[in-house]
Amino acid sequence: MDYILSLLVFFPAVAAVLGFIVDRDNIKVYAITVAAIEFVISLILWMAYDPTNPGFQFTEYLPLVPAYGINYYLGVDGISLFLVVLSTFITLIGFISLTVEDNLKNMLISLLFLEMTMVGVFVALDAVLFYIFWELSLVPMLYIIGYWGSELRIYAAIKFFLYTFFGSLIMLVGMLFLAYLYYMATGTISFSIPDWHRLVLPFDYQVWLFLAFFLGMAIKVPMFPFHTWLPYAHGQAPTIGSVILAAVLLKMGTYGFVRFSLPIFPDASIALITPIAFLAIIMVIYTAMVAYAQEDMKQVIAYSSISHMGVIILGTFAMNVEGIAGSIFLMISHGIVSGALFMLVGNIYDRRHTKLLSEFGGLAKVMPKYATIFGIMVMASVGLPLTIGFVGEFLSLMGFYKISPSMTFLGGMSIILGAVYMLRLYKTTFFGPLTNEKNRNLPDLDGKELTSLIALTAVVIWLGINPNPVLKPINNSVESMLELMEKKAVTKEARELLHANTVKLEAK
Amino acid sequence: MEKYLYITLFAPLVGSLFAAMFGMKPKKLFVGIVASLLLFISFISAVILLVHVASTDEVVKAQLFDWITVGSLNIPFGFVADPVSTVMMVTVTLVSMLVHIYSIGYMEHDEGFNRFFSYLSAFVFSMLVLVMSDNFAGLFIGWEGVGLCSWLLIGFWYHKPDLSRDQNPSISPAWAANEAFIMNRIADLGMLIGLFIIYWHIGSLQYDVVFSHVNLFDISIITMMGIFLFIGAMGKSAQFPLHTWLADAMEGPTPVSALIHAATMVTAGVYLVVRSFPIYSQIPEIGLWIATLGAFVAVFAASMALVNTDLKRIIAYSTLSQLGYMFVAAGLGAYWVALFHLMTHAFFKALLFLGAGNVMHAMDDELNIFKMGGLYKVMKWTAAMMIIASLALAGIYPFAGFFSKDKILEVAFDSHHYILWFMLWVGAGMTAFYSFRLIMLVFFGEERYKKYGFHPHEAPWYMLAAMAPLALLAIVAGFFEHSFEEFVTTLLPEYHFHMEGITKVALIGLTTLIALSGIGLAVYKYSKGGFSEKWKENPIYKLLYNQYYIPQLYDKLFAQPYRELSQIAWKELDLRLVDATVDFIAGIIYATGFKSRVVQSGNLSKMLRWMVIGLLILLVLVVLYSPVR
Amino acid sequence: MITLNHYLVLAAILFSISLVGILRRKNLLMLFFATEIALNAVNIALAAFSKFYHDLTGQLFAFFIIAIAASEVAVGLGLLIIWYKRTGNIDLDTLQSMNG
Amino acid sequence: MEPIRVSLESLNLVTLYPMLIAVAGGLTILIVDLIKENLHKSLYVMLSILFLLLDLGALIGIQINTRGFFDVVLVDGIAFLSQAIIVVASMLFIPLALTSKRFHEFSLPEFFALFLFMVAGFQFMVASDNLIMIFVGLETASLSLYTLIALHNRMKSFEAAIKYFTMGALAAGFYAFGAALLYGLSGSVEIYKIAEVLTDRGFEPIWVVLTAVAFMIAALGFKLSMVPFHTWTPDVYEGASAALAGYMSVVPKMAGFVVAMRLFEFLIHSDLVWVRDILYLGVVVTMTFANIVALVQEDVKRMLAYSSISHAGFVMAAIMIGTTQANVGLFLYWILFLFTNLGAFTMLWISRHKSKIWHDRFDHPYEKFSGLVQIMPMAATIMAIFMLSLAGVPPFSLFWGKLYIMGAALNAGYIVLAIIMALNSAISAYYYLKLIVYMFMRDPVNVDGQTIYFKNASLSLRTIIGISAAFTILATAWISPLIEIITHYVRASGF
Repeated sequence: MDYILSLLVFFPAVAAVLGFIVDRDNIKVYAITVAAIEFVISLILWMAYDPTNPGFQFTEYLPLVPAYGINYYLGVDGISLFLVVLSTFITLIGFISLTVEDNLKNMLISLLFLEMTMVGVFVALDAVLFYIFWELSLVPMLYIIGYWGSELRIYAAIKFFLYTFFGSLIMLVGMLFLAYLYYMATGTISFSIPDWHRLVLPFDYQVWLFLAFFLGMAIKVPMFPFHTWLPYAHGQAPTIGSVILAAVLLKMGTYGFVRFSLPIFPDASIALITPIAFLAIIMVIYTAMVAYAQEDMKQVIAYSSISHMGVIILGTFAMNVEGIAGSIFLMISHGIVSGALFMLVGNIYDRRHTKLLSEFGGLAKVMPKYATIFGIMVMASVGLPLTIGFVGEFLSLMGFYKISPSMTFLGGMSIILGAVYMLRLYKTTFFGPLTNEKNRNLPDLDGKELTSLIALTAVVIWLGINPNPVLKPINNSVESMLELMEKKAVTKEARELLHANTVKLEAK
Repeated sequence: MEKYLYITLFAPLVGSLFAAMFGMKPKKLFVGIVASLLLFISFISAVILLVHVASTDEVVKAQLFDWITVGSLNIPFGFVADPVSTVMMVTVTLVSMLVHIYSIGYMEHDEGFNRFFSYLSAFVFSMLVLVMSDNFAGLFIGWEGVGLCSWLLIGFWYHKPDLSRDQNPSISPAWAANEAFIMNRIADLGMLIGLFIIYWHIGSLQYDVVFSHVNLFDISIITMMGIFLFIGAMGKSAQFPLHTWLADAMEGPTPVSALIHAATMVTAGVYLVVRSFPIYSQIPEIGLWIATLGAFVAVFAASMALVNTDLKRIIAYSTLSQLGYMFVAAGLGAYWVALFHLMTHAFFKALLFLGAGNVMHAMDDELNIFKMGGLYKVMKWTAAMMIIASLALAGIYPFAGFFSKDKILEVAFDSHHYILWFMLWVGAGMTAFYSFRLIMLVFFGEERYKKYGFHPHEAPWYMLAAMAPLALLAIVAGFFEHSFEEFVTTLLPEYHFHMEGITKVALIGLTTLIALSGIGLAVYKYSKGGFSEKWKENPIYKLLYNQYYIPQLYDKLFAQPYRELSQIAWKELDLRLVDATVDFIAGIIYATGFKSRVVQSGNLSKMLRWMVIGLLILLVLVVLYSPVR
Repeated sequence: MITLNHYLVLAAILFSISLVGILRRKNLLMLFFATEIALNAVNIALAAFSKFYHDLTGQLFAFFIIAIAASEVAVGLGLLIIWYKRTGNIDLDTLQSMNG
Repeated sequence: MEPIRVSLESLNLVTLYPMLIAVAGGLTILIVDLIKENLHKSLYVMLSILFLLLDLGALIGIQINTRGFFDVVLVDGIAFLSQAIIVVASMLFIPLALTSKRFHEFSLPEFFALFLFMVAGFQFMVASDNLIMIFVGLETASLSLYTLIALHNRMKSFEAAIKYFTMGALAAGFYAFGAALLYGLSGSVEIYKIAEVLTDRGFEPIWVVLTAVAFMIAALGFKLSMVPFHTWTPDVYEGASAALAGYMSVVPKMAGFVVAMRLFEFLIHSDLVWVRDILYLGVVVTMTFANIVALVQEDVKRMLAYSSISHAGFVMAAIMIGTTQANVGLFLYWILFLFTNLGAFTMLWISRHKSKIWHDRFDHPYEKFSGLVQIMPMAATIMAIFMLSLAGVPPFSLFWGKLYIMGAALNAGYIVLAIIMALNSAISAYYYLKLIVYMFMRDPVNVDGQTIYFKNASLSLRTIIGISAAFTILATAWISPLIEIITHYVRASGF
């Protein structure tokens, strides 16, 4: 049990290396088995996790470069736990629904490496370790987009890599400087995140460092105006690529905000709430409009996920338990829903080899099962209550309402505009008469696709009706984080905001 | 008693899921029967609850488990059966049960038979969640749930193509469905904000907590709560300016219109206002505003109904205007009256719609009332029941409408809002006129359908049987006024009339007079072949006929600009500006690379020159940039 | 009376001459000569300094430079000859098969 | 005049042994060749490796901070480190002679003799703070190097040699002039004495001092290929054999860095701001310019040439920063760079093909590598890893170097510099990716790959690749001990 995290991180990597030996025809079985085992391990982690303890659990510590304060330091708390589970889950589902034939072996091996990096990012408690996984995750993705993608794949892949790489290098500078400041403050250099959480910084330093980190995170999220790599990456990537990209990789950015920005630079985060919320609102409204304008199913969903990320950002910067816990929950729900949507688009793409909306119409008659599941996912994505989508959106917006009602109203536009583009997508694809002869006798979902999609649907409904098992651990960790922030906040405004940021009966 | 609570609530869900299992299979009769049976069970237990609550003034509460628990927010799946909700439950389950039975016949030949029942039962479930929940969040669940089901049911015949507005005023079922959903979403945002306000000030969304603390707050805050909650109500109850979807929603199968868009869902807004009376009774000016809007809608919708030729749309508009009446009552603080009218209206309006359904069947889905006429001969029962319903709607003694609707007018007059009263009074006249215009054109006069080659027939007995109870209720419901009043006023505030008998009688007289004259006019005119054609040239007629051009206006004002804007946002901003900038920077760097290659000319003497130049630069710097100590 | 400065000036002048030669000359041989001049300029300077300081290190350095210059010439001429054998001329502008 | 007695103890020849061994090795090889004609190259290779081993042994025998041979030779920490690096690098290089294809330079004993002399030269260069000694060592090394390049025996390599030689001669002139000026200013050629004198005199006359420094910067700038003294680098790398190019990208620069450290150390720490600013400028220009030009190269080797220029610039920053951490970073970075870059160049060397089937000018155009992963996945993966490491993608070796030097920059307050470094790494990622893109995301242009790719491979080359790859991939494990060792030595010599 003590080494479960290392196991979780390195099991896929080892399996990937061994995978080179496995015979081409059986590689898929192998990969699915590995992913399943990995998923089970993560479930065990969840079971063993003690929700009452808000701190880091299953920590592992091993000096790596003691001279420079870099350690192999793993741990998981309520904030990261479910992102880990999400990563393993989505990977498994992705494998099951995989339809790639060409060069499958390389793809699966790189995907397994990718899984390692994904899990690694969420369990790393040492900044450098975090950075290592963070950057390493680009490489398999680069390969996946660049090799299995469609026409513009290489452009998309390089754009994705360079853009994110650039951002994270700036973040790295920030990390190094932060470590130096820690050295100045304590006399010992350290990159371990919990140490940094305890570090109290003067306001101006906070702002600069916050911006350095912000660049790295914002490009990953991606926040407007750094988002333009995403449509290409999604548009060109193969289904599995988009699924994992949307479901997990984007979450790294938002996770970074929660893990680094808020607790390490509380004052800066609070001082910068307004501009960031402004960006987030642009994301919500502007990208929703762009999504509405798309002619390609996949692009609609790509842009929609930017729009949802906007809500996540709002929730994160609500600076209260409701908002932050909501945003974390929304990360998970968006991961599952967008992943499912991309898979669905992938299914139709496998059948027709096009994603253009104009090609479709009236599919509901031909593929009722497909239409049903797609409908459920659409509803989850527009945040209908009792689906997973609602809880996070509701809480995020509710949390941010405390900060600024007017901005919440603008951010809340997402529930209207989201419905607008999603229903348009659904209507043009499934409703109306069956015009295109090519669609006349498309086969409905087959067993393989159904298994993966039904699993996702089940989660969507289950967590929509009973989100508490997930919310409780998140809630505790977030609460303790907020306490910490309030304790270490240096500016008066910040302390007041954090203090006043809960419900009070204000009698007249 | 919780047991009954859960039975009432979950029986429809079971029915829905059961039907869903056969959703993609060909029609199975038993699916419909099972669903109806389950609804019957649910109805029975609802009645039991009603009796229980009525007899022992205790409120039945039940909590399933916690839904969302974060920070200081705790939302349980909690349900309550108090006078208000029990009344709603009974109404909802009763009407739905009848509609279910009716649908077995109505949807007979539709391949979506099983699907239809799963949607319909799902709707009932959501509606019950809406009315039974003991907190605002739960209400919101039901609120969105009914929205979803109405989306599904309006778009039930999704395969129909989009037509232009003049071919089909509500472009297509799918279109209408989306319109309804999105319009409701707009309102829901308002409602969500309302919930946020409540939460951040009171720290809970439980009715009892909220209502017990609400009076602690500064009036402005309560006003905000009231306004935003009412915005939500406007969406569901299709109040102006969010009303256009209701008429278009008539694209759905008629039973749906009967159940969702007449009897139950659209009244959810009224229910919300009634339910949160502790908030609204604190802020009478908002109440007045609501009442005014209601009165306006009452007349506005009725006026559109006057000229419309579409069987179902006429009834839809009348629903709209009746909702207006209810809001007047609710707004003026006569909550129980609003609730009462809600109930009676549910009965006779559902009846009216189901009758319309029979007619449509008879005329194989023809809706233009000018192609009908003289149907009385072939479908006496339907005709009879529709007449009853219309009389009730028009508010003629002793039909249910008389008691509930006249009460509303009395309230308006009694609270000295004479203008409102007058509007409602006019509205009553219009109501009487258009309902009997409809009756006349459909059932009496020359048999125009013959030239269109229709062969109408009476509906099967069980469909009529399903309508019978409603007809009965449309007649007698009014007489329960007093028992109803004292029952619901155990929770709701009473409304004290303080005007002496004579004015009361006078009012009733006036109302009945205008109603009768409306009926008279309709009967007189249309027995004589109706108004002359030149009316159609009249601008007012055009205006009314085109619903005041509001749908077109919305198209021009919102839909098209949004479409164009988003095109610009994508093509111009995102691709041309944001993305281009990124590529531009990269391009610059790359281009610089090409430029810089000249340094590497490969010519040795040039290379040497570079070295010397480098040295010279250094030496120059020695001179120019003298060291700063 | 000739002072240290005169020597230094001379050295500077020689060095500049060599630089000019390096810049202007297109003939490989001349280039080598130019570099030699540069080194000799340095030698003069060094000799002068060592006289000035009454310290032999400078002259030592000068001797080393002479030796190195000699070996440079050896290597340089070797390369030059090969090049001449292959191409038949020793014009600088012929060596630009590699660029960019 | 009475005779001067020199006691051998005072000479302390131990300090001289490493170089002497190398020279002796060179001579031995020549003699062996005299005794018996046309021996196989493997013999020479093994002999050289043996002598280099002895060299290393002798080096380890010396205790730190001892002067010897009339105090001309100084073996302090950095001298020790750099010599070790030089010798090890040479040992890694020599086996590259055992190619499966025949390149005639390797059959000549002179090649190996010259090589060993060169090593000795570099060792002299680093193991002394005496301007004369440095100059001698530098020239010894350079002259042998010119010849080695020329020995590759094709027009390109002659051109390269001549270019290198001519510019080298000019650089030598600069060095000599600078040295003369310093001597003139201080009356001494020992750097530490010069430092003392100048510091006492408060660097007056200031402009003369700066002129001297300017000349020195120019001279060393040539060795370290700093812009604009870098122009020889790409051409020479292109002309030389890939193996030698790899060697050149590492060892001479190492020597250059050490000299630069010795020479500029006291200037940086003096209040003579000029030097620091000029170096700052040079560093930034070098990094950026080289990166930008590298973007547009069509030939992998040339690209690597530019990339190594920019890496050199990156490391020069360490000297400019001048803190202990920075100097440690310098050595750390260079050791990591040694393995990665040697690996990369060896990959080129392996894939070297005598006839120009790919491109009329280049041996290693990008097209050559397209679709490599489908023909030989292992090789492609390794090459990709080298590229990623050069780009500074964690956890591969160079990431740690960058991390450490950027950290040093920040700790010394050079925040802007650190950001510039970051940006440069981002830019450089593009051209490294380009190769990866070709290898992984394109289809092979040539069908019967096996026959064309890696004609040149042989056991020894593979071994070298293996070693470098292992070192690059598992860098994370070495970093900590490496840093400790380096820090110990750098501290010992007070840098």
